Amino acid sequence: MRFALRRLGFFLLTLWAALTLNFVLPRLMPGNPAIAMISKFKGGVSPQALHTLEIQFGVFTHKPLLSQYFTYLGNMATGKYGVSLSEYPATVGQIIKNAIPWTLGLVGMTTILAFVLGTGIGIVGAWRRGGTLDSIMPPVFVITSVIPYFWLGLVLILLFAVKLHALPSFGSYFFQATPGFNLTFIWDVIQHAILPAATLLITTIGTWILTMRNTMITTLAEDYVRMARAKGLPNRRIMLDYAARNAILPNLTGFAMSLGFVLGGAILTEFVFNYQGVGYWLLAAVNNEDYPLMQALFLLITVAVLVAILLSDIATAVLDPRTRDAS
Amino acid sequence: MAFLIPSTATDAATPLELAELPELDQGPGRRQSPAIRALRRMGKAIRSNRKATWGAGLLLVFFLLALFPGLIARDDPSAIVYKASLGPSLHHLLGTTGLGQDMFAQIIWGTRPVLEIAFGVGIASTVIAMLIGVAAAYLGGFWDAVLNLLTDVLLVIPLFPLLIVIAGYLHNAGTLVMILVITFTGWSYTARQLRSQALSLRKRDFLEAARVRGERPIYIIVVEIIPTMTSLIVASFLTNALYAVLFSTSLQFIGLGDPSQVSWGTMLYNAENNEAFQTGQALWIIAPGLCIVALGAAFALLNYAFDEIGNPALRPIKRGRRREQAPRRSRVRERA
Amino acid sequence: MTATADPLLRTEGLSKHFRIGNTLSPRTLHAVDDVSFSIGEREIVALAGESGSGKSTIARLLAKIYRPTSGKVFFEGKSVSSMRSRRDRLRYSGLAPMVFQDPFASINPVFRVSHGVMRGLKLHRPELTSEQRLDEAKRVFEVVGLTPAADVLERYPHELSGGQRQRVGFAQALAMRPKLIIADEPVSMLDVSIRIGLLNLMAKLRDDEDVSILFITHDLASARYVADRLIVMYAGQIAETGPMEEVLVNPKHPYTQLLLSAAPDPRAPLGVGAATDRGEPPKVINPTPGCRFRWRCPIAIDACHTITPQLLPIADGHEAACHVAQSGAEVKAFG
Amino acid sequence: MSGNVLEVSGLSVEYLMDGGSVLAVDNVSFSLEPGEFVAVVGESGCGKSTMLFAVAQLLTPPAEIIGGTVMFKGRNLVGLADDSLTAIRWKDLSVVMQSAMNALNPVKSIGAQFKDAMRAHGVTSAQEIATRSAEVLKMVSIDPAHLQSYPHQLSGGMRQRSMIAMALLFTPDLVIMDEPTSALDVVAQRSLMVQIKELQEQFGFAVIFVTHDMSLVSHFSDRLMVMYAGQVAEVGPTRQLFDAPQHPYTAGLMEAFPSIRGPKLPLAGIPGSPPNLARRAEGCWFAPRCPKVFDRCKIEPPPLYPVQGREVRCFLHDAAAPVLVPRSSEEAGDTI
Repeated sequence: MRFALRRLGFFLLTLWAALTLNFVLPRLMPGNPAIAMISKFKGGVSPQALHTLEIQFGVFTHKPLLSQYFTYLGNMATGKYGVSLSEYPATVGQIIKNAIPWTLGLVGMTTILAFVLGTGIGIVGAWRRGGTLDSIMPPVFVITSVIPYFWLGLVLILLFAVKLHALPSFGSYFFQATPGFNLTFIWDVIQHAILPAATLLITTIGTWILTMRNTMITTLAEDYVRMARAKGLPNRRIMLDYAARNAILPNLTGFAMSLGFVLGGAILTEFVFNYQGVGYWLLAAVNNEDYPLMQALFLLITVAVLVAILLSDIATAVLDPRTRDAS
Repeated sequence: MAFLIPSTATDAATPLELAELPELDQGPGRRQSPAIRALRRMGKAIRSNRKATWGAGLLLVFFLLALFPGLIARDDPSAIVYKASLGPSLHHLLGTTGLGQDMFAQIIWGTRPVLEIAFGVGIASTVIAMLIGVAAAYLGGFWDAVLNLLTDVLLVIPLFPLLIVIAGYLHNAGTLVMILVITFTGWSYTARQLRSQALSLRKRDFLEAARVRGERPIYIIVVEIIPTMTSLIVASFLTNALYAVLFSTSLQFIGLGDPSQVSWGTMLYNAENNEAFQTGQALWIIAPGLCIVALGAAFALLNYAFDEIGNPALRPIKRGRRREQAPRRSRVRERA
Repeated sequence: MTATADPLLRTEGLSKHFRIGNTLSPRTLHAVDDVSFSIGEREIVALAGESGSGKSTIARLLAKIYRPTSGKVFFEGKSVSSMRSRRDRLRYSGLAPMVFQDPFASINPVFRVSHGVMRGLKLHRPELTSEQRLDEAKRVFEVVGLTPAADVLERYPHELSGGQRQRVGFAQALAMRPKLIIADEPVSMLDVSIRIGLLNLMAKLRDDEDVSILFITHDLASARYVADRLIVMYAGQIAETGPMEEVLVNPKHPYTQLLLSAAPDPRAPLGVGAATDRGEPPKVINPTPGCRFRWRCPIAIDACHTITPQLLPIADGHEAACHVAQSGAEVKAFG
Repeated sequence: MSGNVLEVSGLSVEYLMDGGSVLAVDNVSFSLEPGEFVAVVGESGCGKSTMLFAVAQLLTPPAEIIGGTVMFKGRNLVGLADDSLTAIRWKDLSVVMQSAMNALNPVKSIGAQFKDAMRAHGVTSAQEIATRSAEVLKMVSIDPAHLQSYPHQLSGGMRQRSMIAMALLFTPDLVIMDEPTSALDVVAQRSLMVQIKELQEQFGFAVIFVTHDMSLVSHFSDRLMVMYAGQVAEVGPTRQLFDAPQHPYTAGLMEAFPSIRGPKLPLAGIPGSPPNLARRAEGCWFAPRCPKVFDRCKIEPPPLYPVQGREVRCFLHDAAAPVLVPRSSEEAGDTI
């Protein structure tokens, strides 16, 4: 209980820090960039929306900084993220709502797949210590884990789209297709997802494999694993119930913590493939100087990471009686 | 751009059997200062570990390229003086860009800014991480709580999106701005590691012994604690440098870098904008990308190798080394 | 007692409580509670007890690593906690240095073993020139049996065995010209074949160098071998104290009897079945009055559950904190 | 003897290290009768634990059996296929380790770990498992309610006792114990020893008990095996060894225990430190520390000589050679 309260406090604090960064950053930058933005969009946006923006970014207003800050926090808390400037009159909320399913589908599924698959390969590799898999794993996956996402995306496009014409490389579905719940459309979506998913999978899986392999090797040297062998337990049980179950505990937290990195990669991948998810819109907003959209997306990503950490906390508590007792 | 998490860096486990054995020959180093001894050990370790040798070799090559680019590539990398989109030839080892610059010259000259950022971020982040991590661990109590909370919050806020946001406000980030921004956002991960090692050191009796002896806190931190953390400090540098290479090139690629600067990331940005694939200019994308991978691999291999050196259990096992000598070999080695 | 007759070190109602738990449910761990004892000149006093009995906390209180929750420590009649200036504190830490338990953790692995001795000399005897410091370092290394001293000084900790490292610990202490060495379980992590050597060294330091030693140990046999007096601790309090042989031959506190009956002794006749006590020393959290040994004590009377026994003299110099013993009845709980 | 439950002969174990190999167990032979209690004593690094794990076929790389046989109830365990070994493990031969904190799986309850062991050997009925689990816990005087407890919820003594309970799930013929009491305080240590002895008398299993503390087993073991530098230094009936040690090392160990009763004698201990096994010895491993060393000890490694129902690795007992020492060998036992 106490543990849960402390975690909640931490989440609120982090969220507040992210919000405050959003508020402070544009005001800190040399020659407040919001001024340029607002003058750029002056003609195309309703005066009312413009006024909200002025408060949000602290330009053309004589309110003291602190009251600007509280107005801003209030707006954020009540879901008033403002309008998107580049996609006007669409609101920021609408754009996000359209983008989330695509990112959740592509990035969420791929990330979980990479974690599960990578962890599994790591377990087996460490278990078969000295085998072929174990000996080729480290150098290969050290290198795959430093390949820039966007570059791998480009190379896959070159191979499978430009050279082989095997797969589409643009968008989340064929632009003339009508979205709907039918086989043709679903097949289309899957085809479009293959290359970006492969990009994310290849670049992230190495980390999970190596991390799991290394903790697993450390765990395999533990007395309780030796004890399990002495008890004559079946190998599968020793590997999963005694070694892997203990080895995975530190990695669960590691997984949630590094989700920020993974999402960074997802942004680039969506950008390269023009896959219209959260990351794509974030970069579009940055390039169009659409700061309200950019800020809201940054917040969204922060919340996503926090939720992931929360889930990993719960998973750890389920798997580890010691954390349960500590709370 | 996924990250290698050195899971065992902080507490290297020694298998039971090893702990029971007396240490093997420790080699020379009796009459040297701790720093030289540490360097010698590191040199020896690099030579003995194949991953480390590769990493160090690659890094050395890039280092030389960055120091003396003019000796290798005589062309001015940004001068638009050639016909656009030439294929590789003796004159243009990698051909020319779609704008008419010599690609080989761009690759060679592009090494320097990446390395500057890598080393700048690596050193600056490590120094910050060391100060904050060790201070938190040594001071304990209130200050530890505050510094630790700061570290954790920064750790959880997604770094790359934050970088994009900051760079988006800044426009055209040059080398120095890149170093500052990446350092500001990125020191927290290694600070956490350094703190946890310093915390485990704090419980070690030799620090208590120094305190009982009457040493001042600053002496204890600088002379007694920091030298014992050398390997983690090196690991921290490597992690931060790697992260700087990947993040700075990514920012440049999406157009948030300084477009007038010749670097691998801006090459990729230009290539993408000029639809290099469609115009048959695959090299324009492949060459700088491979360089990023190679430089990143250099840091990552070194980092992984140091992890292996610190924790012998992770090292590759050479199978069947004794097969011919010991016919009555036990089957225990082949568990699984 | 006049000021001149002050013992070397004296504690008065020394207590150390640690706050555990949190603001919602604050709890206090009583590691050391109301402990008073003294150490004379040229005397080895053994402080014995099981893990968690508070004996290491006392060492850290005396070495000023912890600050006492209440109570005082007097060194040569002067209160240690009132030493505020750096000079006074340095002086005290030189007169009462500490030797740690773990020989593998108590020397910084990065430096040669001369580092600690030389730093100690530089801090505590600044009048020496660097050659004199080296000569002094050689001298103390010779005294503790690390020969050839010039060679051993140049080595790194990993090149020495556990026993040798522990001797380095004593050399570091000795270099400061101490009057009292606080030795926290100095032999418990050493191999048996080496322990005796260190015990003999401690006796030698007392006899030849006029140093007193507070010898903290869980092993009564080692305590008996070198110590002049014995203090037995249980759950943060002194259970019994007195001259070594007197306490061992004639233990008055049930806990001392339990410890004695449990100590393995190959030369004793077979005693299987004697110590069938299955209890374990408690963690003292928010204690209520009463004897802390009462739950394990087979002879506990009603008073033991309500009144904390005071440490009172039973015989000459022999004190025990036990209601039964103090009532004059014969205590025969274990063994 | 064919009635022996265990016969170890010529067992050798090597560690493969970077700098070469270390012979941690060197040609060790001994046997155990049913119900016998054999104690193995030695200092840290003498190979006693490694020997124990070699007998139980539990070594992991870099340790490896390079020779010898371990005949358990007439079958050689060395090189035995995994499934045959699995059938023997725990049912006939169980293990108790040094630190129960590390040897019990921290994420499973005590009961679940008991269940795993029983199910692995074909006991599937939940009723039977529950009954037997409660039964063995009661045998070591722990409330069966603790089957639901996790290891960290138990005290050190209770953890250690529940490990012993687990070892007795099937009433094996041999229980191998690696310093099961060394993490405990004297009182708990004593009560655990008494309990082990009681259970052994009740169920008649044989015990190999490894410890660094000779005095601990003096009243409990039938035979004592003293190891030094991976070799057997002396082996024989416990009482005889204590009363009249024949090997200078055994005699030195006796000299190293101060007594809690009787006259206070000045003791000498053994000078020097245990050897580094990585540096091969020419002659006898103990020669550098031996008070009775003579020329032959430095050149030739001594074999085991039979001496009055014991075996002693010392040239002093070479009946064929003239005794070259200044003092007679009987003097070794004088001080007792």
